[in-house]
Amino acid sequence: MFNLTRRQSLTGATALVASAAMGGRAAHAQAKRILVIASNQDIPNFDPHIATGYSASMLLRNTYDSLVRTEGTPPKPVPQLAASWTASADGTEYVFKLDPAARFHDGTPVTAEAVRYSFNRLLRLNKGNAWMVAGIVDENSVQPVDAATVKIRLVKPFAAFLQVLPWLWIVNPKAVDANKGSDDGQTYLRSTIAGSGAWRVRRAEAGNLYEFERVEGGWQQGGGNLTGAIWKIVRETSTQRLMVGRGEAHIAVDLTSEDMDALKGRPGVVSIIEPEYRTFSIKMNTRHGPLADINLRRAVSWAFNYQAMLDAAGYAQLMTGPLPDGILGFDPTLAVPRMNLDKAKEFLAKSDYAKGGIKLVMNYVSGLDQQRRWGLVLLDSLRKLGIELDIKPMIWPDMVASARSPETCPDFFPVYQTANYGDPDNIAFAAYHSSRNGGWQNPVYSSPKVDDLIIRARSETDEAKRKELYVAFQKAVVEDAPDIFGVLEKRKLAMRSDVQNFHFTPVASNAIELFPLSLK
Amino acid sequence: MSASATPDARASAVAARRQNWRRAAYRFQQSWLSIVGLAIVVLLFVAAVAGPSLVPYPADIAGGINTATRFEAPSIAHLFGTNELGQDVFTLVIAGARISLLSGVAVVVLGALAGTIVGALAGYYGGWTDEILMRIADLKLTLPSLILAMAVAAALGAGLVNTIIAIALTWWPGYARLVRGEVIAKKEELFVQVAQALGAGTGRILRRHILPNIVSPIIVKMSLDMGFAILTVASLGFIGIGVKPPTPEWGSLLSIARNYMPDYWWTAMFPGLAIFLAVFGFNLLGDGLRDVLDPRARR
Amino acid sequence: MAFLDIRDLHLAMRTFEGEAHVLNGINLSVERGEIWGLVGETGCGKSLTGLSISRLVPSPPGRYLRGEIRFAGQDLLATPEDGMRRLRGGHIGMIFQDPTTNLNPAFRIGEQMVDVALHADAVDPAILGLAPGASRRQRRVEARRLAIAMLDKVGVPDAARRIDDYPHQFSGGMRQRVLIAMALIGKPELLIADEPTTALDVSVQAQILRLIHSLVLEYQLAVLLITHNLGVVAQLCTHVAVMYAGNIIESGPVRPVFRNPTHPYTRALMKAVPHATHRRGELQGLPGSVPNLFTPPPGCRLAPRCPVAQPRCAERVPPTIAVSPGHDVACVLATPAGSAAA
Amino acid sequence: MLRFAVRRIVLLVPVIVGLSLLIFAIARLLPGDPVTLAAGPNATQAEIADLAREFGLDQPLPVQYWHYATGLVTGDWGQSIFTRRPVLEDLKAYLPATLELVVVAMVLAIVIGIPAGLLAAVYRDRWPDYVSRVVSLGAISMPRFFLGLLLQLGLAMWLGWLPLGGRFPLTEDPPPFVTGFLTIDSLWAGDPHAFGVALAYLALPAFATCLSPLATITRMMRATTLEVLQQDYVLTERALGLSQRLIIFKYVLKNAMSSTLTVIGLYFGWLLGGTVLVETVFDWPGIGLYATKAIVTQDFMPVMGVTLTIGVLFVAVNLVVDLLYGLLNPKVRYE
Repeated sequence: MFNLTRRQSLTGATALVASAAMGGRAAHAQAKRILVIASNQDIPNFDPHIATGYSASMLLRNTYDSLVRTEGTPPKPVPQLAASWTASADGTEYVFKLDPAARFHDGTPVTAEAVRYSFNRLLRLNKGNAWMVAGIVDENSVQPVDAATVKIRLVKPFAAFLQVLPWLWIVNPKAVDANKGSDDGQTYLRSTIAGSGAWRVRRAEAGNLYEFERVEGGWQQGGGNLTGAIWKIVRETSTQRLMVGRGEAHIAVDLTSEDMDALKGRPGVVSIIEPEYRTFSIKMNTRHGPLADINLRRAVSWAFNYQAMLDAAGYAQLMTGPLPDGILGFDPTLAVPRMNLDKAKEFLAKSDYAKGGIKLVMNYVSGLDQQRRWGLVLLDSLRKLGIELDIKPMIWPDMVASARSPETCPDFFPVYQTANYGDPDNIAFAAYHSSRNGGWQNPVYSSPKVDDLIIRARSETDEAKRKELYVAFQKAVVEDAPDIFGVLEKRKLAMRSDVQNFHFTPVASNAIELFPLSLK
Repeated sequence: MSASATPDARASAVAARRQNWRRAAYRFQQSWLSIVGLAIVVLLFVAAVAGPSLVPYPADIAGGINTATRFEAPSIAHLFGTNELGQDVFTLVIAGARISLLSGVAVVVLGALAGTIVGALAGYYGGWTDEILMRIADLKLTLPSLILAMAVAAALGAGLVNTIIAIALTWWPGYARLVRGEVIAKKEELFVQVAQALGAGTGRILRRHILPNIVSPIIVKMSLDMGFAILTVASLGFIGIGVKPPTPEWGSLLSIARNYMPDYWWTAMFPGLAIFLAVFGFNLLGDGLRDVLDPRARR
Repeated sequence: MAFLDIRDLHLAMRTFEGEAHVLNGINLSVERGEIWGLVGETGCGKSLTGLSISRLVPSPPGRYLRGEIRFAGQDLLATPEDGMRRLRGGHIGMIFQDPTTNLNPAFRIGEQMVDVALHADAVDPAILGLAPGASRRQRRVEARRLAIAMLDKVGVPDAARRIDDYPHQFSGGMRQRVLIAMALIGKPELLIADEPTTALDVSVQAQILRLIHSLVLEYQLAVLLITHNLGVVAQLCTHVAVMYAGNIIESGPVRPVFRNPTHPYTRALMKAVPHATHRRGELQGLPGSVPNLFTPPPGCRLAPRCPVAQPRCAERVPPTIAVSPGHDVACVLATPAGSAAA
Repeated sequence: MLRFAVRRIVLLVPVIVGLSLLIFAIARLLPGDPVTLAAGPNATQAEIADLAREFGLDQPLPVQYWHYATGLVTGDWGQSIFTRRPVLEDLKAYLPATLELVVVAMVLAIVIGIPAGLLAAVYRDRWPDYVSRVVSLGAISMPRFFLGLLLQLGLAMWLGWLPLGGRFPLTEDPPPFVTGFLTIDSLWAGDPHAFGVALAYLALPAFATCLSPLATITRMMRATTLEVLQQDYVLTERALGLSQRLIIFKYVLKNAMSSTLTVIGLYFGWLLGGTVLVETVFDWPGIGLYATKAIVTQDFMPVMGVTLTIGVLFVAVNLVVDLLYGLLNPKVRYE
C-alpha cells in the first residue's frame, strides 16, 4: 500500500495526509498492539525509591514488581513477587514466600536478599514512598530466611501494611551495585530500569512520550496481548479527550467532568466514572494569621458555598468530614458545616474580625483548573462575610516551600490527597498528624488529642475498635475546623472499547497496570 | 530666512502647519482601514472606561459566580454564553478590555521610558557609555523576548504588575536605539550647542532641549507597539504565566476555555476574537498614523 | 509634418490640492538632425514634455486633456502601451539627469545593456542582424558584443572588461557614457536627454556634450535636450524652446533667439546666465515666483511678475507670433516679422 | 568577500561571550531559589546546602560564571535540576523539531510573501493591494495561539483531515536520525509514507507559524518595492522599453529583496523564540515547549541553554543574511 515512488508521494502528499496519518497508523498499531495512554504528567525520574506521582507509579508498577499487588474494589492485596504470606497474630511479623520463577530483566533471580536490599535503600534515601513505612520498618526489619523466604518484623503494628506493599518496589541489587556511584545508584536508576516487571522502557523522550515493550521471556505468566504501550504526555485535557474520541489514544487519565460529558454516547468510547479515595480540601492556617481564630474558621466553613463547589466539580460528591466515603471507619452521620450564612455571621461576630474587612490569601497550583474554580467559589463565599480573597497561582514546589512554616503558609492551602492504599490511616496520619507539620499534606494543623487518636488507631488490630477510634477522630477534627472539607472527585477515565480486561480499582487507578490489558 | 520673526511669516507658518494637519487628516480619512482601526480603538477605550457599568453582570468581574447557569450557550440573557462557573462571558470579555488596554499602555510606556533614558544617556555622552549601553541593547535584541518575558514573569510570580514589568524589561532596546539616534542628531543642532555654551547642565539640556524634540517619533513607535504589547500580555496569560484569578484577562480566559473546545466553543471564541480585534484595531490605526506622520513610508 | 510634432498638448496632474494644469498647449516640431534645447525653470513642465513623448507620465495622476504627439506620423497619445514599448528603446532613446541613480546598482552594466539590446532586437531584428531562428544564447552573445561596441563608441575605455563591472565602479562621467550607450544601443531616431550633464563636473560636461554632438552627426538623430542651462544650449543646440509654467513662450533657431530674445521671460533668463546658482523662484529681474498651476491666471501666466505687463496681458492668453522665420514668441508686445520696422 | 566573511565570523566571538554573560546575569538577578525547589518537598537544610554545592551555587558569582562559561565551551551546559538530564543533550533532542518548524514556515513565508508583496506594490491601491494589506495586517494581529486553536478546531476536530498535534505518530518509529528534520530524514531513508505523515503533522503548526512572517515579508516587500519603483533606474529601464515583467521580476525584485532580506533574517531569529506558543498549542516537541516547561518549574539551566542557543542562532542567521546581502548588493561586497 505504501510502496510509492518518491514522485508519487510528493504529488500525492495531500491525498496521503488523511490516509497516512490516520488509517496507516491504525493498521500499524494493530499489528503491533500498542496501547496509547494520554496523561498530562511527565515521568522525570525512574528511581523506584525516589519517584512519586501517578505517572511514575505507572512506570514503576509496570517495570518493577513488589511483594504484593493490589486489585479490586475495595482493593485487596494479591500475590506478585510473594506467592504467599503469613502474618503473626499481633500484626508485627510477616513472612513472605517468594515466587521461585521471579527473575530480574537481566535474568538474575529475585531473592530475599533483593527484598532486604530494596527496603534498606528506600529507608536510607528516605524519599519517595518511604513515608508509608516510616516508623514501621527499620533497617533491621527485613530478614532473609532463605533465598526464597523473607521475614519482615514491624517496629510496631501497622494495620495497613499489606496495603502499602504494592508501592514498595524491589530493585536488582546486582545492577544497582554495579552502578552505585557516590549516590547509592540514584544517577543510574534515574533513567535505567533495574526491575523484574513485565515491561521495559523502549523509548524515553522526556516531556513527550515513554514507550514500553513487553519483556521477552519475562517470568510472569499470562496477561493480555499487548506488545507495547506508550505513555504520551498531553497537557490539555481536552486534547486527551479528542485523542480518545479519534482513536489516537486508547486511554485518557486526566479528564474533567466536562470532557466526560462531551464523550458521552461517543461510539467506541467507554467512560469510567468511579468513586475513589481522593480527597480535596482547603486547609486553613490554624497557627498564624486571622484564621488562627477558630471562630473565623468556623464562620468560613459555614459561609462556603458547597453546592457551587460541587457544581464546579461535576462528577463528585461532597465530603463529610476528613475521611472519604466508604473507607473503614467513615462516619456518614457526622455533622459537618454546610452553607448557612446566618450561622456563619454568628461565628464571625464571635471572632476578632466581626466586621470582616480583612484580606486573606489563598495559593493554588497554577494549571490545576479545578483548584482555580474552587478558589473563585471561596472568593465569592467570603465576600458575603466582607472578607476579600487574594488568589495566587504558584508552582507546586513553591507551594510546598510555603508550607514549611506557619508564617509562610498562606491562609488557605488547597490540597488533594490521593490514597495509595485503602486504609483510613493513609489520610488520617498524613493529613492531620502533627508530625507531618511543615509538609504539604499538613502544613500547620496540630492537636494532641487528634494525634493520640491517630496513633492509637493505626496500631490497633481489632477492626471494631479501630472504627470507633476513627469515628472519634473525625468528630475531633470537625470540631477544630482546620479545613474546609471539600469534595471527593470521581475518577474519570475514558477508554476505547477495544481495550479489554480493564478492572477498576479505587487506588491509583490512573497509574494504569498494563499486564492484564488486551487490544481487540 | 531672516524674516521668520515678522508677523506675516508667523501667520504663514501657522497656515502652513494648519495646511499640514488638514493634509494629514485628509490622508487619514482617505484610508478607510485607518478609520476602521480608529473605530475599534475608540470602542476599546469606551469598554475600558465604562465597561463595568455597561455590562449585564458586573458582579462577575470581581469573581462572582453562579454555578446554576454553567456553560449556557449564547442567548439574549448571555450574549456570549456562560463559562464553567456560570459567569457571563460577555461581561468578562468587556471587562478584559480594561486589563488589556491598561497593561498594553503600561508596557509600552515603561518600555519607552526605560529605553528613552538609556538611549538619551548613550546618545548624549557617547564614548564608553554609549558603547556599553548599546552593546547591551543589541545583545538584548538577539535574545528571544517572549521566552525572556516568560522567565522573568514566572520568577516574579503571577500578577498583572509583574507581567507588565517582565514584558517591559524586554521592550526597551528598540526605544533605546531610536532615542539614541535622535539624540545624536539633535545634539549637533544649534539650539543645543547654544544652551551648552550658556552653561546649562546635562540633565537640563536633555530634559528641556533634546527630549521635547524627539517626542513625536517615540509616540509613533508607541502607537505601533501597542497592538504587539497587548498580544504579548495575552500570550503570557495563555501560557499560564500571567494574571491572578479572578482578573478577566483575555489570554488567560482563552487558556482556560481551551479545554472546553469544541463543545463550549463560546468560552474560547469570544476572548480570542477580542484579542484579535484589539490588536488588529491598534495595528490598523498605527499603520494609518505612520502613513500620515512619516512621509517616507507614504507612497 | 515634422518628424516629431507636438500640437496643443495639455496635461493635467491630479494632486491632493486639486488638478494642476502642468502643460498648457505645447507646440513643438523637431526634425531629424536637429538638436532642440528645452529650457526653463524647475517645475515649468520641460521634463514632463519629454516624458510625455515616451508616454512615461503615470496615469493617474496624469491626464491628457487635449492635443497630440506625432512621432514619424504615429499618434503617440492614441498608441496602446504595448505599441509604446516597441517605440521605446528602439526608436526613442532617453537619458536622464543623474547617472548615479539611473543605473540599476544591483546588476552589472552588461546585464542591463544586453536586455535593452535584446528588446531593441525584438522590435527591429536588424539591430543584432541575426537570422530569425537564432537561439537565445546566440542572441545574448551578439547583444553583448553590440553592447561592448557601443561602450567603446561612447568612449568607455577597456569596454570588453568593464562591461562586467557594477555601476558603482564607474565615475559619474563614465556612468553617463554608459547610459548614453544604453540609450543608443537600439539605434533610436529620437534621443530625449533630460539634463544629461547637470550632475557632472564642468570638464566632464563638455566631453559628454561633445559625445552627443558627434552621435547626432553620425546617426542623424533628432535630439530633445532638456536643460536649464543656457550655456549648454548655446554650445550644442540648433534650436531652443523656452518654457514657462507649462507653455512654450519663445522658440526658434538658437542664434536669432539668443541674439534677439523677445519675451520678457527669456530676457530675464538670459540675464541670469552668469550666475551659476539662482534660487528657485527668484529669477533676475523678475520678482515673485512661478504661478500657482491649480488656478492659473486667465491671461499670460507671466503677467503677475512681468516688468512690462499691461492690463490686457491678464485678460487673455497672448497669441504666438513669428518675430522672424521660425522664431516664435507668445507675448502681446512682440511684433510680427516684417512689421518690426513700422 | 571571503575576508569580509571571516571578519564577520571572528566578530561573533565577543558577541557570544556577551550573550552568555548577559544571560547569566539575568538568571542570577531573578528572584527564586532553584536549589530549594530542586531539593524537593522533604529536603533538610543540610541536603539543600549539599545540592547548592553540587551545582556550584555557593561560589562567588564571577567563579560561577567562569564555571558556566568554561562548561559552555567544553560541552557541559549544566543540567536540569528536576530531571537531572544534561541540558545540551536535551537541546540536541529538541532543537531539530523547532528548526524544522521554523525553516518550513520561513520558506513558506518567503515563497508566498515575496511575490505577494511585489504584486501588492505593482497593483498599488487596486484590489490585490487592498486584499494583501488587510490580510497581512490581520495575520500580524492574529494571536498565534488563537489561530492554532481555530486550525485545530476546523481541520483536525471537525474535518479530521490533519492530526491534532505532535510530530509523528506515537506508535510508529520516526525515520533514523540524520538531520533531525523528519521530512528530510524520511526521504533520506526512502520512506515516502513517513514523509507524507511527517508533512501531515507539520502542516498546521507550520501554517500557524508562517502567517506572521508571511505578513511581515509581504508588507516589507510591498514597501521596498514601492520605493524601488520610484527609483530613477526603473524609469530608465522603462524608457528603454524593457517589459514590465522583466523590470519587476528581474530588476526590481533583486533590489527590493536586499532590504527584505534583513527582515527575513531578523524574523528567523525571532521565530526561534516565538514558536513557544505554537509548540504549546500543537504539542510540538521543540525547544519552545522545553523552555516553557522549564520556566514553569523555574528550572534555570534549561532556560539559559535555550536562550543562549536562540541568541547564537539569531546572530548566526543574521551573519548569513549579511553575507547574502553582500551577494545581492555588490556595493557592500566590494567595500
